[in-house]
Amino acid sequence: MTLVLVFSGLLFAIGTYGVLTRRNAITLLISVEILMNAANLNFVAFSRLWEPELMTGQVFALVGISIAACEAAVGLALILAIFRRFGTTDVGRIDFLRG
Amino acid sequence: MLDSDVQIALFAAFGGIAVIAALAAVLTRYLLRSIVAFGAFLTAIAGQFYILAADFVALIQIFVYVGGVVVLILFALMLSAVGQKHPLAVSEHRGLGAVVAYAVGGWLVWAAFGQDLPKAGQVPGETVAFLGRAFLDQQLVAFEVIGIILLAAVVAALVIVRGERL
Amino acid sequence: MEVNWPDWLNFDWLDLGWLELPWVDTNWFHDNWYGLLLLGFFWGVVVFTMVGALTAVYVYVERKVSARIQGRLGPMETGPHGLLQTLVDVVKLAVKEDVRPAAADALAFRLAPLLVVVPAVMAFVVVPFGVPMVIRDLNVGILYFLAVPSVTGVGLLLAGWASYDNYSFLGGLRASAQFISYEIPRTLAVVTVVMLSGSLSSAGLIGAQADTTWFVLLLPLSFVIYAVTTLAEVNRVPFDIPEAESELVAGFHTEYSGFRWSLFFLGEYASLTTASAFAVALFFGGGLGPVLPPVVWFVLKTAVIVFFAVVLRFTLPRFRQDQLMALAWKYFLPLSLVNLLLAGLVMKAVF
Amino acid sequence: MSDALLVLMPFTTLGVAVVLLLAAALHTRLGPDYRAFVDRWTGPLSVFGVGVPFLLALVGVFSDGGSGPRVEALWFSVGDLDVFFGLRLDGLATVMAVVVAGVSVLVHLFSIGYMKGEHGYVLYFAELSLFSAAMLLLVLASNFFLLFMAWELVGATSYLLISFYYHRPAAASAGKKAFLTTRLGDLGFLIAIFAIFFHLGTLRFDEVFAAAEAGMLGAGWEVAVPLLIFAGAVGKSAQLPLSVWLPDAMEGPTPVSALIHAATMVAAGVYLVARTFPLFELAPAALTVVAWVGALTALVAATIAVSQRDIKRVLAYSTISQLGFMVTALGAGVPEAGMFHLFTHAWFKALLFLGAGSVIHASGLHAVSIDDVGGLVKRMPITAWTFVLAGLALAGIPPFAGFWSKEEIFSGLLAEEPVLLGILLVASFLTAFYIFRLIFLVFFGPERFAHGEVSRFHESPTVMGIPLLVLGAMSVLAGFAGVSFLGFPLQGLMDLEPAAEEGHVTLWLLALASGLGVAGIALAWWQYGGDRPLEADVALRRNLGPLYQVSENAYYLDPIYNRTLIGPFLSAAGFLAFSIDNGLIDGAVNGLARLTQGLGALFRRAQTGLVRDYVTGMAVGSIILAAVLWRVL
Repeated sequence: MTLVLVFSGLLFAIGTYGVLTRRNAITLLISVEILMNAANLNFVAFSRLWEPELMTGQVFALVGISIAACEAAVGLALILAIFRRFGTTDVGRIDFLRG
Repeated sequence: MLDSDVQIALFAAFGGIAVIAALAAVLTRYLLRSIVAFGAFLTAIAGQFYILAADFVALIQIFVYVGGVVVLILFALMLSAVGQKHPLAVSEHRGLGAVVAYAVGGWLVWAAFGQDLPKAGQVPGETVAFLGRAFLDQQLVAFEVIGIILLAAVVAALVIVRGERL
Repeated sequence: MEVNWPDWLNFDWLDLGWLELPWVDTNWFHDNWYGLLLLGFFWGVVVFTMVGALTAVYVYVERKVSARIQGRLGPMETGPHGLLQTLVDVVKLAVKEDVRPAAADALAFRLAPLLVVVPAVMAFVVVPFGVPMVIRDLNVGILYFLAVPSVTGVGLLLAGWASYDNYSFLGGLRASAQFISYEIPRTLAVVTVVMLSGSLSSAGLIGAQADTTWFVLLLPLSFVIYAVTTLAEVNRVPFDIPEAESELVAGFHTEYSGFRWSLFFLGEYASLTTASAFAVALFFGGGLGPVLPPVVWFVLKTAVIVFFAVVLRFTLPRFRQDQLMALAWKYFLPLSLVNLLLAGLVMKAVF
Repeated sequence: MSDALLVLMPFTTLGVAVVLLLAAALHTRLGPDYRAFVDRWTGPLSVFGVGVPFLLALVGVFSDGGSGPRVEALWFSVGDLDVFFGLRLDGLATVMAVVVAGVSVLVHLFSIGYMKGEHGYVLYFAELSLFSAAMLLLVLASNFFLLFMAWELVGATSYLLISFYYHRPAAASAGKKAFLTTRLGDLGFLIAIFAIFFHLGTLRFDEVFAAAEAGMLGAGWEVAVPLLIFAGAVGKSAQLPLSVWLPDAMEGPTPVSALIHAATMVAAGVYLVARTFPLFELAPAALTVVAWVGALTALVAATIAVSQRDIKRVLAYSTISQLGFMVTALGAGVPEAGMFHLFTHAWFKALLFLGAGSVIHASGLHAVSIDDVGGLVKRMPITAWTFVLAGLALAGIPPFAGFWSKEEIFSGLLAEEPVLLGILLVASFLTAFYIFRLIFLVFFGPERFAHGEVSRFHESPTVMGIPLLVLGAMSVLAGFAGVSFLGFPLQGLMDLEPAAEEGHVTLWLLALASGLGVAGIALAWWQYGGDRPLEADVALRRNLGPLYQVSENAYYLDPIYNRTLIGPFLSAAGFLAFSIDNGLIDGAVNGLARLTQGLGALFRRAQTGLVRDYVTGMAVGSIILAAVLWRVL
């Protein structure tokens, strides 16, 4: 069980690193997806560990996947809109909501 | 749970692939490679799901994620013309990101070892049947919510991209 | 190393007992893990050769039939009535220089054909030739059949993008768009069948049809939807815009040549075969037949369906891209939803 | 005289004052015909306003005497202090009422002529009536609170009237100076009132006097209270330390000087001491202080008056000197002598001022000095001869009023303080000298007018003439009112203890006093009698040298005050204003503003607009939160 947790922890760390350092919006999105998957992994693992019959974990994983899909869809739509509007997908340069 | 060595070995293999693929996806300077690596990562995760006795989820993962999201991302890549030719700019203050990532990773991994978890229970043969049953009585809300969210997302995506020309 | 298998992850399906090979101690394979690996490899080879053989046959048949339709003879020189034609093609392709455009992205270019072929071939695992004769009877077999091929979408796109030229790029875009759009109605059609069969496993499917009649009689509309959408998925004739010679040269595999091109070709035919095989399993009771052993029945039925696919290729004109997409989203999607409703009623009536 | 009438006295004048104030306010608003109506009736109305109390005062004089009518009503009560609006018309109040009302009537009458055509004519009469009302209120008040209120009102109106010509900076600053200097004195008076209330719990005169006699005040306060009250008197009556304001107060219109700075307001201080005399009697030390202050003031003022050039300033210093006489009388324990001198002095000093006013009016200048005019007796006979009458009275020549009242003081002093008597005798000699110096320079000798045609000098109109004549008569007759051996009611009227021994008068003292008077006149005639009087002044300056210098510059009191008091005070105020107020307070406030702005700027930087930074923030935040929770759970 700890193996699973270790893996999900590592993936989560990688995902965080990706989110924090990547300048390109699409890679940012990918990193977020990695985070989601790390979480799903935990869900499934714990579902397997406790009351396998209840499948709560797996339901959560499925919900997670669908939400990730939605998020990807809307995210990419946004990225396209931003690209069309500002001509760049570089997160570092999109700071028009600056204080 | 991961009781038999084979399973552990297999799970570890898939885990390794997943980690490597994720690292590749995050670190590579070429966007296309990053997406391909991401695809590999997803399939590896699907494999792990399969080993954790969640075959339906694994297949759904492949069906939705690899078949859908990765294609979507590729579409976005092509439409945004950030081609594979010129490498991507890398954020300047990577140090901070790294530090935070290490902190998060370190803490999670440390937490992983601290637990004394009970033995895993027996897995029912027909996971799909149980899943179906779970979805329609105890987790009905989740089922409905997924529907609504998916609908909202589709509409949102359409509106954002096509805006006036709807 | 004592291996205590968890009950659900058993490898008995690898059991070669039915081969009754005397000199082989089948248990050895199960005892240690490298044995298992070997078994896995063995089945991989078996499937791949089978697919290769079938593809060769279908290519030959297609050439012959299309020629006959167009009033010509088709390949005759290579062996009696051109029987060796496919073999010759294969040799040509294997020998032909495998060109790669300089600007193309090396990784993606090489990966694309694999992504198209492998899923198609993997789908074979769950095809139920005979009730016991299925390579791996997953209890999520049908979902497997739907999920794995969906990866080809990525392959198509990648091929288009990686070859770095406009024709292939557009071809790739169209192909994957079409692939994705038709996936939804197809899945819903299969869902209706699953509703009737009660379980996701392909073997169970056969059993269910044994009890009741062939599902095609119960769900004719589903079969129609399934047939059309599968043709679209496989980019066969009415829907082969992606590699429409007239406009896009060769669609997403314009830049490929030689062995990689053949992989695409192989992938296309493999998915066609798998799809039609599954059509048989889903709707025509796969393997159920009065006299002949199930396997023979299964092959005959698949052959008939493939024959239809081939015939269609040279009869119907090609769809325009917007018609094609409109068809998928505006007609097939609502149709399949209605079909779900009908299936519900049928289920109520039959059981 | 019933109580109702008593109440009527101050309130008629007050009513008139209010009406006139309103008229003044609306003056510019309304049409020309309304304005003509108002101008025509302002004078008579104000005279009526003052006339009524004068008549009532006369009635009071000839009524039962002794303790007259008394009105008392609870005004308001704060905590355990019940303040009453009390009026009382006893002997002392009657005398003062007669003086105040009488002089007011005559001055109001004179002003009609004097102020004709002046800008702010109605406002002038309004303020004058207000002053008279306040003075009456002060005189009639039967408790310290009302007294002090009237006292302040009088101070305020005097300020208004002094700076009537406000467009001239000198007048404005003179007003302020007068107000502030008297304010200083009033401070002492106020402290005294607080002490009285604190110790005795009541403010009504008779209760206070009874309690004081019973020794309720306590040793220290018994001396301090009278002295503090006297401080108020010193401020108001321009005694020595605080006498600097009166000469500058001459900036106001002359009738104002006549009424306020000759007869009434300056006399208020003397009246106050007289009214609260029982308190003074408890503290002999206080009395000696009063006496000495009075004597010194009399002497110093007299010496200064000798060298002054402006006619009104001469009269101002003469007033200060005469007040010194009254205060000395009070200090010597003969308050009725002081009051009698106040009574007579009011009339002839008012006449002197009005005479000067008539000269100024005729000359058309704002202020006339002895170099400007000369030999006016032929052109302005009434003014001249009434002026001479008043001069004789002031000098203390036997048949005139001044002689009798000064005689009373001298005889009183003879018994109590012979030293002071000497000082006062010298002062009275100087008085005679400087007044007749003025008369000879202005009225007799060759006709002179430095600023133009002498022929323009003509006698004042009758409305100004009548008051002069009346005052002239009073200068002569006022003396007889108080002569003890004639048994006139005035003496008895004042329910103060009579002089030491009844009816006994030392003849040699009478002779000496009048002799000094005549000597003074003779010296003045000898100096300034000829036809070139101005050279006399030059000669005097030459041989007196530094003495003359000191006298001319009024003992340099003003510069001394400026350097010792005003200078340090202003610098202290400056320090407070700039370093403390600006530096500290503004500094703190602005500092706070800058601090918030700085913080704002600091946090603004956190809003980089970059998604990445926000995500980092979230990540770090969640880690910290998790760590905390981990540790907590």
